[in-house]
Amino acid sequence: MFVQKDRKLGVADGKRQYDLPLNRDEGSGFLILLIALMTFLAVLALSASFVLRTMGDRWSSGLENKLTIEVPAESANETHDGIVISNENVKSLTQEIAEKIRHHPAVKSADILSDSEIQDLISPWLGEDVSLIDVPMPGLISVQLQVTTPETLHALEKAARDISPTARLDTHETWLNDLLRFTGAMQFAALIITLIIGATTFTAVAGAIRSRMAVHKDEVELLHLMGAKDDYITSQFQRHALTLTLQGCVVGVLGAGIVMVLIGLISGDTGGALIPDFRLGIVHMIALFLLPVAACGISALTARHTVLRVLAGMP
Amino acid sequence: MFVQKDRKLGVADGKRQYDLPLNRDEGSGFLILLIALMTFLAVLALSASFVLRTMGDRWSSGLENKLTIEVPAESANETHDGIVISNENVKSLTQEIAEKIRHHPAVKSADILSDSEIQDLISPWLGEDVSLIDVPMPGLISVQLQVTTPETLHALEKAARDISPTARLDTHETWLNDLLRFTGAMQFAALIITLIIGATTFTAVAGAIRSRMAVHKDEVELLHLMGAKDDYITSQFQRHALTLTLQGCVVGVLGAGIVMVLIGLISGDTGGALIPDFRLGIVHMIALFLLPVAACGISALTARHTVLRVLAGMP
Amino acid sequence: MIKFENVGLRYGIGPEVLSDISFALEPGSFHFLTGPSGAGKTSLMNLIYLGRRPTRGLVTMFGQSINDLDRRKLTPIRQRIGVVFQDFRLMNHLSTFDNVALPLRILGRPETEIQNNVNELLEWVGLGGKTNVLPPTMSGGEQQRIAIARAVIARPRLLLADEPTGNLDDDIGFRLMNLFDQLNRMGTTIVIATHNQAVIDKLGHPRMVLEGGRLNIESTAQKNWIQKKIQGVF
Amino acid sequence: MIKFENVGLRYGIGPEVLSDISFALEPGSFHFLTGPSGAGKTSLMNLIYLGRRPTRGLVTMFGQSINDLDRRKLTPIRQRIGVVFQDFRLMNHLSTFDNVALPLRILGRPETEIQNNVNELLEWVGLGGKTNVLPPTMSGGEQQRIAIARAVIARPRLLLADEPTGNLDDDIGFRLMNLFDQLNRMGTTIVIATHNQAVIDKLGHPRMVLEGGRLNIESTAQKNWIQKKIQGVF
Ligand SMILES: Nc1ncnc2c1ncn2[C@@H]1O[C@H](COP(=O)(O)OP(=O)(O)OP(=O)(O)O)[C@@H](O)[C@H]1O
Ligand SMILES: Nc1ncnc2c1ncn2[C@@H]1O[C@H](COP(=O)(O)OP(=O)(O)OP(=O)(O)O)[C@@H](O)[C@H]1O
Ligand SMILES: [Mg+2]
Ligand SMILES: [Mg+2]
Repeated sequence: MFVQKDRKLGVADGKRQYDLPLNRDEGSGFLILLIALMTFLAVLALSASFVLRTMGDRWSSGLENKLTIEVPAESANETHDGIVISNENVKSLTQEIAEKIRHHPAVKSADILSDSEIQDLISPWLGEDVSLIDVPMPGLISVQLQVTTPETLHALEKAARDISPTARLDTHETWLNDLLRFTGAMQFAALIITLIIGATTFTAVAGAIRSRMAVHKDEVELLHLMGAKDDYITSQFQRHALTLTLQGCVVGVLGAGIVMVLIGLISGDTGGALIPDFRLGIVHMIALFLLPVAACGISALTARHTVLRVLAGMP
Repeated sequence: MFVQKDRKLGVADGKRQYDLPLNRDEGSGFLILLIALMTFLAVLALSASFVLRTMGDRWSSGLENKLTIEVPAESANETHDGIVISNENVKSLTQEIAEKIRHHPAVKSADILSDSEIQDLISPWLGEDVSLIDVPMPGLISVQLQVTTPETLHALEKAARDISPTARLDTHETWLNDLLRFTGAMQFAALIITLIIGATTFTAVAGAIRSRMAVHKDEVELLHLMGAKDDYITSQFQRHALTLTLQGCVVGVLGAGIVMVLIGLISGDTGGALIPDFRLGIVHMIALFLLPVAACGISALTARHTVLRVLAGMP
Repeated sequence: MIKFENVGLRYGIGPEVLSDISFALEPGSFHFLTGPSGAGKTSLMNLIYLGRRPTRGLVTMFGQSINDLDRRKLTPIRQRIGVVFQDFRLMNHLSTFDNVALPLRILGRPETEIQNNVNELLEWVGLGGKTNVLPPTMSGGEQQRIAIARAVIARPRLLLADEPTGNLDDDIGFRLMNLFDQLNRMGTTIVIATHNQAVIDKLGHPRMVLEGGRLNIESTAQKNWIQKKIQGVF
Repeated sequence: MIKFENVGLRYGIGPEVLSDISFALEPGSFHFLTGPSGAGKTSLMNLIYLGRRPTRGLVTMFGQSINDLDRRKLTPIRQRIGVVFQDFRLMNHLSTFDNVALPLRILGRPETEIQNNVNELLEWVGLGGKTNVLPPTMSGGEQQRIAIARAVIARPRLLLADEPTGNLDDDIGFRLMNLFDQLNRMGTTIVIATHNQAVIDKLGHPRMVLEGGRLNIESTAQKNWIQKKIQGVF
């Protein structure tokens, strides 16, 4: 898979790398492949998680910060069927809620809809010809917010309910909540997958080093018996693990980059505000680049630790 | 990781399994882990791809098949700024389009909106007080379709443009197109990932068997020189590969099942029609269960083939 | 039984390690194979037990010319040959018992027969108390005895032993040579490569001497004079 | 220089392989270690080259008691010992040259010095034409000679050789024994485990005999009578 450098000893050029045939082990290419795949998936999963978060943020904030408070013409207070409240009563309750809400810091404006406006809204359901005076009319307040946050929504709902217990908030966007929930679940899954991948890579490297230690136990023991210092042996394994991980990471990151560009090409020209491009912020970029660096560091340390522990067991 | 059965020979109970120490190789647990992870990811990716397809289908078909055709009051034909067309002209063009469209097989109904209906739609932008006669009014046709397909939309658009070149289709659902495009990209990514995973597993098993062959080359050669038939040797590797893959697959499928249930719990009670549950059809279930079966079959065959090829190289 | 005609062997692109080797082994014969270190003794054995095909020349085994025999047809021939390798080649993960039982298992013999034969033989070579021990925890001489037991357990029609007493003291060494002699009397053809002059002298079988890639067979008569002289000393 | 006092060794929960071993090796001495197969020769060597710690007893090496010495402190002691293992333990992926050069590299010697010394020694043991060959493609005797060359290349103060001539013909065997003798005259303490009676008789150094886990040292005087008798024969 990779060009194997000639590590043959006996050439007096000081380039001696290994006394142990680590780089000739059959499993090396395989481990590189595994690390590449893990890095590939981790980068994709992490990116997906970032993109999902950005998407969720934009969806919940970027859409028009509008909502409607409805004060129904029925009060559910006393009986099951509810008591019809007089139109005047509804109007005064509505007025009261609007007054109260206007002072909330997140509220830009809160306008009570006039009867004709309400009729416009209702006519599709009731028909043009029904006279407004004949039916119990709900009160409607059109609210414009600075930003939509769950806290604001809760505060507004509570304020409205304090005055009219049957008051309802309508964000026009229940489907958005569904979507946000879905995005959240996906984000969670992506993070879990990243973690699992990280743990697996760690285990894989530790396992590979341990297995190489086992395969070359006789040779390591021989070096030890000849008076080689622990460092002399450890550094060979360490360098080996580092090389493998580095190769794997480079391949993995490159692969992930290509796939991300591909996905970007396929979905990128949507142009809509709803789906953000697969463009990541600088912070995310740094996080993604720290991934391989961390992987290399961890695997070098893992190798060192594993080998030292085996050496400590030798007399 | 797994309880290792006692394969010790010399017990005359006919349970002899291996002459080669395959099951004691350090790499076994590691390979099982890898296969488990691959299966886990493959099942998740495949499920995600199924769910995304279902979601996309439901989104594009399940929403109300409504659209509006707008015949603007300006014609962009002659000059840059456009010429204002008289209201009567607009009305006749609109009438013409509606007539033509009604005969399209996918169209259920096509109603021309009355002036007052248009005023209801426009009033939020222009204000209640503006007299309709003062402004140039566009013609609007509300169309109800049997099903929304890109072909139908194109056909309708063409029909409208033939009559009024500036006519515009408004599906109310441009964001949905964005979403569908996004889902398509995700689905594509999921399939690519599944394929990559499959290829990796195949490579991994082949690599592992080849590496075991290399590690045990002397022992295999010894058996061969003692007069062991090729089958005697091959079957040991084959059984070994099968066992490993089976263990890995069981762990992977179980893991994936747990994660899917978890995701279901987190996102499942959305109840909305927009996001379908993470429930899969029977066909998908079968596809998902064929995955490990195929994996086992492939790895047994890979092992057999790999070993036979090495044996053929012996005199 | 075994006939080599103008056989030559080279490894890769190296020089010919063996050239123009011609000899025939009669059934029931017993030969020592000697020659300086690196002369090609192990290489010649390799050719006889079909571990390698010769680079040139004709090889006939048990009446079959193996030069253009199919791979699969070699298997039954191999099953009739027992080999003691110079470096033992024991299976390190199998117990002494299982190592020795291996040839019988490959032949598909019933487990009760295996049990009896193996235990008896292990007792005979002085490893009766070590049936369940793994080779890496045994001394050099003990490992060599396992290798010898494994080679003879299936009563091969041809036995090749490469330096089988290099790690053994004279007592146990002669004891094993007697085992070979006994097998030989029961009809097994035997070739033993060894540097051990004492053993060669004592048994007095004809010697095949490898030198510079060529093979000479010295008759027994030639050796008898020296042998007598030595025996007269003690 | 090396002193064992009431040393005992057992492997795992097995019986004591060595019990109450007490001896002292003077600097510049030369001993043969003999005993039947499985007597514990390799095990005793293992204790001397610090491949194992004894189960009981006191071991003093180069004036230091190693019983409660820190692991790291053993490294310089090990660097002063050369070992020829019974099973060679060559690095199969390294060329003959690199195998022999290994002890010098561990000591961090300059590459030019390594180049000269190794080539000279390889010439001497008859492997001059095989410097770039890998051990698995060499004959048993050639491998043994690499093992011997590796053990002596760094001029150790103590040399242990376990059956170093088991795969060698008498010519090259005596030649290597002469090498050991030469080293001994330059001050190296030597212990050689061997079954080869001819070698022991010819060199006539005192024998340490292991039998039933106990050690007896036979003086040279005792052997002289037999030796003279044999020499008189030829
Ligand atoms: N696999 C191989 N590839 C290349 N050369 C080889 C191989 N095996 C042996 N040789 C070379 O062939 C020659 C003969 O080797 P062989 O092992 O047959 O000698 P031998 O007579 O058995 O010696 P010894 O008594 O030392 O065991 C040697 O020079 C050796 O280096
Ligand atoms: N690692 C080990 N674990 C358990 N037992 C061992 C181990 N090494 C050696 N023994 C046992 O200790 C005893 C002495 O073995 P050792 O190798 O020291 O004998 P030796 O004198 O060198 O014999 P030989 O001449 O055959 O090489 C033997 O019975 C052997 O089975
Ligand atoms: Mg040989
Ligand atoms: Mg020994």
